[in-house]
Amino acid sequence: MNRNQILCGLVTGITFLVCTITLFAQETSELPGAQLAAQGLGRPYWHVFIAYAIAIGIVFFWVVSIGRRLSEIEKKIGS
Amino acid sequence: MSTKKILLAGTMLAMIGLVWLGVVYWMSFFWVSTEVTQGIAQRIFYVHVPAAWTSFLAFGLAALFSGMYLWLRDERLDRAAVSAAEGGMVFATIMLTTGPLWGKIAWGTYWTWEPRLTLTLLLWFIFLGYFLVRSSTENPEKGKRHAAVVAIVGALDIPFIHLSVIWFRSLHPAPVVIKPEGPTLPGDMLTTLLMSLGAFTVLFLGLFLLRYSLENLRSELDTRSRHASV
Amino acid sequence: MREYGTVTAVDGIDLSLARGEFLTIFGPNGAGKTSLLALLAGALRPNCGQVWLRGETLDFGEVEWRHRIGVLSHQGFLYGHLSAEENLRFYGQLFGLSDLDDVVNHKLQHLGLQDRAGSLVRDLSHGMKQRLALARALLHDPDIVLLDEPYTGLDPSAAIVLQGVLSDLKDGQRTIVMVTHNLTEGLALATTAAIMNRGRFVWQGKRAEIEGDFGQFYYGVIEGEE
Amino acid sequence: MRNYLKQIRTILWKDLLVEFRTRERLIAMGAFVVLVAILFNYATDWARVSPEDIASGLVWMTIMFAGLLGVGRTFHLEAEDGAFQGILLSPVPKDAIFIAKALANFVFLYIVALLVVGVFIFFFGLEVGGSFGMLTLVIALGVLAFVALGTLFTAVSTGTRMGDTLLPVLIFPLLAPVVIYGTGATSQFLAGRPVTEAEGSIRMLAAFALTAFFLGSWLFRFVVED
Repeated sequence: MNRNQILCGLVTGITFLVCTITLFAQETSELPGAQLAAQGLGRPYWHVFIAYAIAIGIVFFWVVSIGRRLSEIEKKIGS
Repeated sequence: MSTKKILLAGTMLAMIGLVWLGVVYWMSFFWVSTEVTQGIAQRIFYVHVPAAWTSFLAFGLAALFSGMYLWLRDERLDRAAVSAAEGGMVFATIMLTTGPLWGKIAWGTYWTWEPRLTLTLLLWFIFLGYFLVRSSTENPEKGKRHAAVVAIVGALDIPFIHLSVIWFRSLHPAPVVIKPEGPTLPGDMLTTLLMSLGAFTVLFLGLFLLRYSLENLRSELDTRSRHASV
Repeated sequence: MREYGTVTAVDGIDLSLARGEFLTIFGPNGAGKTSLLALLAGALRPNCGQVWLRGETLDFGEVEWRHRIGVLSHQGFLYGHLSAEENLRFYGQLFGLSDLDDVVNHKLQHLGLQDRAGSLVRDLSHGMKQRLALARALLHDPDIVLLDEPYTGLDPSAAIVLQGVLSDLKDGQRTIVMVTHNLTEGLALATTAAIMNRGRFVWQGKRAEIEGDFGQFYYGVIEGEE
Repeated sequence: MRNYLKQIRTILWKDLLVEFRTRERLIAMGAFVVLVAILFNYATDWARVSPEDIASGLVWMTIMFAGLLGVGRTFHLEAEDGAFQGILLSPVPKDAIFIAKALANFVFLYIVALLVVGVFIFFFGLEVGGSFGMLTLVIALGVLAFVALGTLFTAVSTGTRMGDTLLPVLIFPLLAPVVIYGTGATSQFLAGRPVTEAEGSIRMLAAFALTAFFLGSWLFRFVVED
C-alpha cells in the first residue's frame, strides 16, 4: 500500500468517525435539549456537525489533490 | 535534505496530524464540557480558531519565503512559498466557512463584519491574486517574481487592513460579540483548544512538506525533460 | 546561462570582445540571439555566469553600465506623440547629458533629420523613424553598440543610410555586436562572425576566414546541428 | 541625488506632455465620472435616503473605479514602440521610474477625483462648506495610496495573459484601508463635524500612502525585470 492510499484511508476513516460520532451525539443530546431550546439557540448541533464535516472535507480535498499530483509526477519520473 | 526524505517526513507528519485531528474531534464532541452561554454551538470554535491560526501561519510563511526568494533567487524558496500559500488558502477556507456557521447561532446572521473574519476574507482574495498572477504569464519565472511581490505587499498591508476594519467596526457598532476566548476559559476547553491547535499545525506542516516535495519533483522533471531535448 | 522556465535560451557562451571589433551573430529564429543581446545590455539577469568589463564584473542592474551601451532594435523605443527633437531631448536628459542642445542638433543634422525635428514621430516614415532610433541609440556616445535586427522593415535607401552610419561607427574605438538573420547585410561590416543555434555558438571565426559562399556554409553548419 | 530628481522630472514631464497631447485617459476618466453620477441618480431612491448619507461612499467608489480605468493604461503608451524598454535601458534607477510613473498617475487621478467631488456637489447639492480644504487633502492622500499600489500592480498585470481584468482582484483587497478611512473622514466632513475628529483617519491614510509608495518603489524593480 503506498503513502497516498494510507493518507486517503485515514482521512476517510476520520470523516466516517465524525459522522457516526455526531449522529450518536445527536441522540444523547436529547436530555439537555430542553435547556438549549430555552437559550433560543435553535438546533446548534447540526451547525456543529456541518462545520466539523466541512473542516475535515476541505482537508480531505487538499490531501487527495496533493496525493493525486504526487502520484502523477512520480509515474512520469518513473517512466 | 533530499526530496525523498522530505517526502517521508511529510507523510509521517501528515499521518500524525490526521490521527491527532481524529483525537481532537473525539475530544470536542465527547470529552470537553459544554460552554454555558453559547451552548453546543461553541464547539465550532475548536476547528475555527485553529484553522484561523494555521492560515495566518501559512500566509506569513508564504510572504517570508517570497521576500527571501526575491532577495536570494533560490528556486527552492519560491517552491516553499507557493506550498505555504496553498495551505493558507485551504485553512482560510475552513475558517471562512466555519465562521458563518458559528455566527448564525451566536449572532443570528451568517455574515458579520467581524474584523478577523473580514481580514481573513481579504487575505483570501489577496492570495487568490497570488495564484492568478503566478499562472498567467508566458515566462514562469516572471510569474514567480510577480507572485512574490503580491505576497509581500499583502503581508505588509495586513496591519493597515486589520486596523481599518477594527476602526470601521467601532464606527458602526454591530451586535455584541460574545467572546468565547474570554479570560475565564475552563481548563478542559483550553486543553481541547491547545490540542486542536497542535493537530492543525502538525497537519499543516506535514502537508506543506508533501506539497513542497511535489514542487521539487516537478522541477526535477522539468530539468530532466530539458536535458533530454537538448 | 539564461533559462526561461523549461527553455534554455543562452547556454555556455564564452564571449570576449575587443575594442574596435564588429561581431555579427547569425542564427535562425529562436536561437537565443536576442536573449544574448539582452544579457549584454544588462536587461536580463543571468541564471549563472557573469559579464566582465575591463577586468570588473558587472552586477545586474548596474546603472553605470548603461551609460556605455547603446541599443538599437527593430523597435525604435520612440514616443509617437513626441516630436523627433523631444524624443532625443527626453533620452538625453535620462542619460544626464550636459551639452544637450548641441548633441541633439548635431545628431539630427548628422542623420539628415534637421528638417523634421519638430514633427511628431508618428508622422515620420519608417526609414526616418529608424534613423531617429539610431540617433537615440548613439546619443550618449556609447563604447559598445548592440544592434538587434536593425535592418528589419527598412526600404533599400534607408538600409543604405543605416549601412553608412554603421560604417562610421566602426572607427576602431567602439565595440559593435549585431544580431541578424540577414546574411549579406550582416556580413558587410563584420570583422568577426558567429553562428548561434539553440543557445550555443556553433561556429565562430574571423571575417577573413570565410571563403566562398557564406550562405552555403551557414546552412551547412545549421543542418549539421540538426 | 540631483540627477535622480532630474530623471524623475524628465519622465514625469514626458508623461504629462504625452497625456495632454492625446488627452485619451483624462477624457475617458472624466466622462466615466459624470456618467456614473448620472446613473447613481437613477439607482438611488432619493425620497428615502438623503445625499449626505451615502455621498461619501459613492464619491470614493467612483474614484476607485475611475482610478482603475486610468491606472490600467499606465504602460500602454509606453508599450507602443517598445519605448518602455528604452527607458529601462537608460541609466535611470528603477525606483525613479516608478516614482515618476506614479506621480504622473497621481496628477491625472487627482484631477479626476476633484472632478468627482465637483460633480457630486453640482448634481446632488452636497454641502461641503468650510472643510473643503481638508477634503481635498484627504482625497489627495487616498489617491496617492491608490496610484502607488495601482502603478505597481499595473506593471504586474500588463505582463500577464489576463491583463487589466486581473488588476481589480489584485488591488481592491489591498485598498480596503483607503476606502474605509477615506469614506470615514469624508462622511465626517459632510456631516459638518469638526476637522479634529477626522484627524486619526487622515494620519492613517498618510501612513498608508507612505508605506504603499515605499513598497512600490522598492518592489517595482522585480516587476519590470525581464
